[in-house]
Amino acid sequence: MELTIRIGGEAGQGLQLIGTVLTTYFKRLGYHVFTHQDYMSRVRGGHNFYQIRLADKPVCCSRQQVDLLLALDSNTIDLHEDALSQQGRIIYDSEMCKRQGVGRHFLYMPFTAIVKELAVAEVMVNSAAVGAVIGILGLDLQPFAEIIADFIGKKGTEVVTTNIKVAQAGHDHAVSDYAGLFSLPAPEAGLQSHILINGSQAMGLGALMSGCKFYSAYPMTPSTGIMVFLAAKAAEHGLVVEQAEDEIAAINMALGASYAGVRAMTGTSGGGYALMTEGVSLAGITETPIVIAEVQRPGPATGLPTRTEQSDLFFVLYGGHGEFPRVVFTPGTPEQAFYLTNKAFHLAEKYQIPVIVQSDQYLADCQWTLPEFAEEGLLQEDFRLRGQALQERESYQRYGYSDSGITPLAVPGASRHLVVVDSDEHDEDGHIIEDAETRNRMMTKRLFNKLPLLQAEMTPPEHYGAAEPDFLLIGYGSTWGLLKEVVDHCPPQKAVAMLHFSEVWPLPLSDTFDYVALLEQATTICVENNATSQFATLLHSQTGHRCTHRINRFDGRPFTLDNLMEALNDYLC
Amino acid sequence: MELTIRIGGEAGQGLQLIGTVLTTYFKRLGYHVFTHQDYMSRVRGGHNFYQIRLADKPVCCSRQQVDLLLALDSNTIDLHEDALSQQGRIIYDSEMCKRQGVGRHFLYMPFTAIVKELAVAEVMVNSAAVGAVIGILGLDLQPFAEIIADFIGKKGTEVVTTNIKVAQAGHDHAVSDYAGLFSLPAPEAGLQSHILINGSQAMGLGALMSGCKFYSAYPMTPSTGIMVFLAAKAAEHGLVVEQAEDEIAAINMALGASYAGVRAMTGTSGGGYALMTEGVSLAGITETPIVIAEVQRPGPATGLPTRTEQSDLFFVLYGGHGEFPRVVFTPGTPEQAFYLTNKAFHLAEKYQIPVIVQSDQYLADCQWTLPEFAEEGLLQEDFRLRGQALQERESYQRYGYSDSGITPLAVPGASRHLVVVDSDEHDEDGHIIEDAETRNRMMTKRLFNKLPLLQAEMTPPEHYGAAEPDFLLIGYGSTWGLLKEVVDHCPPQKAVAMLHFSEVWPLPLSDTFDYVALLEQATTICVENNATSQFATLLHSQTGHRCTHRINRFDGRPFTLDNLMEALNDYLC
Amino acid sequence: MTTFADYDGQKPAWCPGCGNFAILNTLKRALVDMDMEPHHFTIVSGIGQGAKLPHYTRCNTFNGLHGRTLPVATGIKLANHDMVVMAVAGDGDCYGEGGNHLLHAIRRNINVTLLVHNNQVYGLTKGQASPTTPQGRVTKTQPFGALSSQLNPMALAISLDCSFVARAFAGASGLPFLKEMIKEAVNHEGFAMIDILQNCVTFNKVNTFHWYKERVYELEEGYDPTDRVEAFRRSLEWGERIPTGIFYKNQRPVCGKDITPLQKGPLVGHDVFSVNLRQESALFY
Amino acid sequence: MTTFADYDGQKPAWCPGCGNFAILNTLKRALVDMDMEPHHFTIVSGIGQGAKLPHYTRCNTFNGLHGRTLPVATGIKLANHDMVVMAVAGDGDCYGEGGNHLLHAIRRNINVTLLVHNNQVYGLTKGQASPTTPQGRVTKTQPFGALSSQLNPMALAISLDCSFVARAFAGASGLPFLKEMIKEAVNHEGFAMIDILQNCVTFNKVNTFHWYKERVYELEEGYDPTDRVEAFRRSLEWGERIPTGIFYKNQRPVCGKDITPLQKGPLVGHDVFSVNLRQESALFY
Ligand SMILES: Cc1ncc(C[n+]2csc(CCOP(=O)(O)OP(=O)(O)O)c2C)c(N)n1
Ligand SMILES: Cc1ncc(C[n+]2csc(CCOP(=O)(O)OP(=O)(O)O)c2C)c(N)n1
Ligand code: SF4
Ligand code: SF4
Ligand SMILES: [Mg+2]
Ligand SMILES: [Mg+2]
Repeated sequence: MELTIRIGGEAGQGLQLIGTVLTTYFKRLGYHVFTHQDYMSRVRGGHNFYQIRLADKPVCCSRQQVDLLLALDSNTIDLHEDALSQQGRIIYDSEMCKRQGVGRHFLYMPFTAIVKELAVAEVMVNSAAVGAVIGILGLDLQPFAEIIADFIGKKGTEVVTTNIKVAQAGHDHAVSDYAGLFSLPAPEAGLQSHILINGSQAMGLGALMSGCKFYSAYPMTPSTGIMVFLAAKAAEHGLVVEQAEDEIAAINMALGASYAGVRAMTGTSGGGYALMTEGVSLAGITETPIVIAEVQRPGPATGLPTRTEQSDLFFVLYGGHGEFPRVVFTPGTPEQAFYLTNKAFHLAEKYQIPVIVQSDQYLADCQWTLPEFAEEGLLQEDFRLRGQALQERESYQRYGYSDSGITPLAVPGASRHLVVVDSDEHDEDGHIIEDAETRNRMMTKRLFNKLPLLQAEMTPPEHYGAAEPDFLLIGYGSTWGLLKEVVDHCPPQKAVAMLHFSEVWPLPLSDTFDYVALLEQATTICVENNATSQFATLLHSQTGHRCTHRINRFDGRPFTLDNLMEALNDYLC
Repeated sequence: MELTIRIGGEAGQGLQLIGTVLTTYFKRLGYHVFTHQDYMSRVRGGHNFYQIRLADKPVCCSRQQVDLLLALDSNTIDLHEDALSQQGRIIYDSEMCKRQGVGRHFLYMPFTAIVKELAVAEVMVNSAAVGAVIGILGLDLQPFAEIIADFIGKKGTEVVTTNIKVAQAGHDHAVSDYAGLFSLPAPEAGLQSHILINGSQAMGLGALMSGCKFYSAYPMTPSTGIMVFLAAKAAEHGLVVEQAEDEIAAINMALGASYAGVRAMTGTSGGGYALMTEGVSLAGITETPIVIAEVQRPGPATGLPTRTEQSDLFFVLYGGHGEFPRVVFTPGTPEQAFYLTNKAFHLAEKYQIPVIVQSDQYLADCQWTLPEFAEEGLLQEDFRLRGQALQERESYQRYGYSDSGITPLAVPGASRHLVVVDSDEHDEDGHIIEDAETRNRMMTKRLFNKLPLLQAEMTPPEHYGAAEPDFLLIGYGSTWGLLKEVVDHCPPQKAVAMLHFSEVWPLPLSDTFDYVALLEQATTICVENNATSQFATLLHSQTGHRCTHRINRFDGRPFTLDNLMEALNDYLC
Repeated sequence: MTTFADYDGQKPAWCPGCGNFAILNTLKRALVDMDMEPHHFTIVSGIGQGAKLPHYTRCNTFNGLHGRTLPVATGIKLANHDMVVMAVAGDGDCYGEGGNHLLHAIRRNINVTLLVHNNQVYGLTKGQASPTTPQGRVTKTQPFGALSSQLNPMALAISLDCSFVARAFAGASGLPFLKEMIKEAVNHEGFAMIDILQNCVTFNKVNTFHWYKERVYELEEGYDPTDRVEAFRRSLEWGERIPTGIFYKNQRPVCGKDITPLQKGPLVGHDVFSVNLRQESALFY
Repeated sequence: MTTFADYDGQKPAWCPGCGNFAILNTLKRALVDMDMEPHHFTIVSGIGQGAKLPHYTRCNTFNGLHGRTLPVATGIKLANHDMVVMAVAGDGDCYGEGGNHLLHAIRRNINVTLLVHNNQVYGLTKGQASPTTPQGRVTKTQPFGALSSQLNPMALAISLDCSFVARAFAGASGLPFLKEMIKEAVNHEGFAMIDILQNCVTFNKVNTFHWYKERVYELEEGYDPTDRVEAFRRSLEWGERIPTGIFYKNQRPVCGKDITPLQKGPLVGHDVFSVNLRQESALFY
């Protein structure tokens, strides 16, 4: 059983609230949900939509067809009528849409009339609509009361009660006019220990659980969600969240905080990352730990600022001048986003390097129902040299040579030992040098010694589906859910599997899992949300494997299960 | 016949003037010369040197051993005594060096005494030294008079005459004390049509000859030479050279000027380029022509600011968010720097893209004697749409679709047609759009349509040496001269050749010259002035060829002929 | 003669009630008054709500990066000093991300008119504090209130000896005044900056249209805009009473047509391939 | 008690006669006076001649990128507000490349002392015009003379309501004065900026030691550094007479230990892994 609901309307009509309330409602009822958002770069007007897929088993990508379209304006009908499934219906209010729907698939609902009748604020049509959707699905309105209180409770109990009343009216109308149209089977019980979370929240939560104490950033869609999440936690957890004057300041502040001894992070999107690359290089030579969230949107330049793309892979691999080690993660689910953000902090401090967690608008905004995260899975180790261990040392050199390339990371001010870091090439003490020998030793320490250790830290890609696949779908980052469901939907006789990379740089070794052998034995199809198949190129340059086929989408929209299945038809034969 | 002279001393002692005067002197006499400089990031003190290799045939890299060491301080003797060739001599003044040289290889010269005797300024010891070098080589001082006037003439004739007098005294001493020590054969006549030029000057001259009208930059070693060259030409040629407040402003100013209809350029080194990448991406989506000189120095961050490295290749290939076409040139000689800067302007305007000419401190500062450049070899085509052709058009769309992806480049203000460019994704008129269809068409126009055309414009690599090589030395950028001489020095029975890439992105097609086949049939040795073999990685990812061996140097110093020959010994067997 | 309709552009994507509409219309009216044909001027803008303006009229347009309007405008003006160049930016755009360029454009005194749509908030990115947001105001990313003091653009510009410094209010009462100010700024030789107080109905619920309306007043007749210290003093007024008008002007040298390479006329008109290689190489022989 | 020798660092790579030596020695003397142990303070610097300073003394050091001293200093101070943090930058570093950070560090009023080694030229890169180079001065990259007006750091800082604004001269006569000023700046709660006029013997042949010496004088006794308009007026003096001293101070709120997350003490001392996952995930159930 599954069902796709799409809510369409203008920016400013409250789509996001409707969507989130409904999603939470379904989740609390025990349905698995997956949502995605499509919105324009404007604050009012235009056309946005919010899509909810609910099912009785886990779902992790979107469908092309819509079963229930809630149209808050006429434009929504024009744009999405074609997307209706065979049983699909459009819920609309002729007054709001200023038109009459013609055809069996139109379900008229008097949202405006309800609001007028109850003499409440016009914006409450949204609650009527939520009530109606719930009613049409034959579900109980009861849980709505608690949810709406959670979301708008701070506006006062009266607002809450009124909204409930309006929703009830919408529900009543739906039940009386369209009872039995969609009858959803009761959900499996037991999603109480599941969470409903999106990629931004998961990264923010991951940072919080990793001891992040400092987050400086400049607002930039679609990365701002992380900052908003952490800002809300700042007071309680003694976390400084500072909005910098620009991205250059953002990364340099974070590096300052990290130098001073606290775990620090910054986040941005591609254009802001461009301004940060000099700072990334600074982290490289000074060996200052830092975690950077790079949340992609379609470029170049301003591009499509509120949409999705995976086009900055090479930029984060190579952005910054000179040669230094770095790690790049590309989580595919909120769960991976959570644990990899944690691993990012861990490796950043352990190896004293910049670690980039690359996400995109799709991952940032999509909500998933997932088993709750577990504290046991977290890497929580404090690598700093401070307290007695530092005070008792006879001497300290910030860049003292060692076989691993790692010098203990002392906290300045925590002892009489000085901590000197330098963006110039330097000696073990951190002072400027120019001689060739020291340069060579420092490059060896910083780069060559650490590289093999880092590579050994990388988890191999995830192999899902046929054990000996004829067809191997390759992906990285936010396409995880999509590829997984494609595998699930392919007929078993096709022997399809997915190979998903969430730790892409350095590319993992193939000693524990010989994924290169797997690649070589299958027809490989690399699926990327970009134009130039960056991941396929990386894979080729690192493993020698050239993917058989490439499927790309770069119009700012994510793949859906159906359009990828269709695109695959050409190859799965 | 060849001879290497090294002049060593502190910053501020005037090494550069001595070096340039001597080099010019040799060139005017008819010797081929090659010079390279090694200097610290300080203005006074420390240790710098200037090395001149002169010969009776073209030379294009430096030697390890020194025949004549002019030591302006004691430190120079300590640091370079070991580098003397068997016949090598050290010219020094015990008073300046505050020590007595012990051994036959010390040639004492009383520079300080000369200056005192003639009662002239102390700094004139330098002219005494120049005179002495000329004298020791058994050469005529005469041409010096003209040269010193060229260099310091603006200080007045008296200064010039005094310097000549001092040089004469130095010359006299040398002739009387050390006559016949080095007897240079008379140079081949006919270097009058040769020029003595370094990489910075060649790029500046290339820009000037390409109609560059606007150069904005922020000072950054080793790129500043280009700006200084162009600034000196600005008044005469109506060229605006503006020092921007930072590199972000520099590239955005240049983009503004280019939009307004003039050929524009900016230049920087790696750290500044980091700040420019957002602007590079802006050039990409707005299709605004721009030429960027990226003159490398060792990174990361401030690194070794006055030294050389080839470590930003991947950064210029992939720097900037989103996907857009660009061209990257990596000239290997001042001649290539000149013609490729010209080709950069040509392609930038023809295809309306950013073109990066990547150089490094070594290429920027080394002086070569080269056959004069020819105007006939220049690409001088004006692609702008203006004047009557523009005025008579019925309409104009800045991003009108075309098969080639190229829309005529109209000059704003030159007609009633408006020129609208946008960093957001846009329609043919240049206005913001968000729909998928237009996005796809624009990506096709901008990226996919232009890519094959650009690739066809790239000149294949240069193959020099054995036609069917067993050993193929691979390089790009500033190692050209080095690799060529290595080939010349290898015994012919070894069948060694060079394959040098000066046009690296997109990598040239192999249809006219199947260099991939050449690679596959030889033992390939990729020589790079960096730590991670970026070019070998690029070559592998684009051609599938994995180089057999890699030789890297990343201590901030260039390879010399001798140390590369030595490093090669292990492989040429 | 141009008419209002000559400046009809794309349909604005702004919120109904946004102060940007008034700025757009006033700009168009000023253009009509100046009879400036659309192809005779270029508007450079950054990224933000206000920065979408050039699309909503008809003109040569360079809609560039967030924060980078002024360098682009500088490049255009230096390449073609016959072109009238305006820059349109938001308060975040111009005082935040682009702050450094503002300092140096003022110092350079390039002949460009800058219109800052100052709604005291980041509009397009949904409500974070901007440099002109009052200290202490709480937002989703400023949970303890904005930590920085509110930037005073008038005082800043005067301290840099900006050639033309003005403030306007994008409300009915202020519009005729704004229109004249725009004309004067465009005609002024040198860098002219107008900070325009503009309501944001969606994200700034404090500095609303009415909030401004109750406070703004015009600098009195007889106010002397050439007295820099007095201008500075007046620039510090902000609170119950907010002065608008031309705070300060001067006639200092402009980075423009008088500089050596531009004396032969705009660069864009120069011959392109006129340099003689042999001659330019002279110093290399 | 610390002594001068406690601050012995690497051997300076400056030119003999450079004003930087005087600044370095004066700073060391001020440190001795304050009895500040080397590990109790951090100097953040950028890239330039002056910016090499921390290597020439003994202290915690973050020698970062050209232009980016103040954000780094801000991060350090916010992470550990018990650390004394100073920033050392050149005029190019701080007013050119890093101009935007200066604006916003002043607004933020972070408790950091900024020393600007103002030699009115780009020293390390060999003599290009800096923001404080007088307009019209010819250099190799300014063939028609610097096109921009000379930046006035005092006026700029006052316009931004900077918490502590001072100018000093790195010449014998000015050094005791500079020493006291540094101590006062370090002890001042809030952002304190001292612009130090410093000769560059190699690249600035006009504003020499003697040029400065003939012109500088100390603001008179009785001068009231709390009067912002008067401070602005005095900041405009530059030419035959150049005032030095504390132009302006105020006590506005500091972005520091009083802000909510820092009330429990410096971040660096907080527990690292104390957050309860289940509790923080509450809103996701
Ligand atoms: C480099 C970069 N950083 C951040 C952004 C995101 N961004 C777009 S507009 C904006 C701020 C808008 O505020 P303002 O300039 O005041 O304009 P308004 O929308 O209020 O008119 C930001 C932060 C961006 N586009 N580019
Ligand atoms: C991003 C970047 N751009 C340019 C440079 C080159 N650079 C180093 S120091 C400097 C200017 C030095 O001038 P100033 O800050 O006044 O210091 P001074 O040497 O005069 O003390 C410049 C432009 C750099 N290191 N990084
Ligand atoms: S968000 Fe504010 S500034 Fe933006 S269009 Fe809406 S009202 Fe105007
Ligand atoms: S160049 Fe100038 S500032 Fe730099 S060390 Fe020499 S005298 Fe000092
Ligand atoms: Mg704003
Ligand atoms: Mg300076």
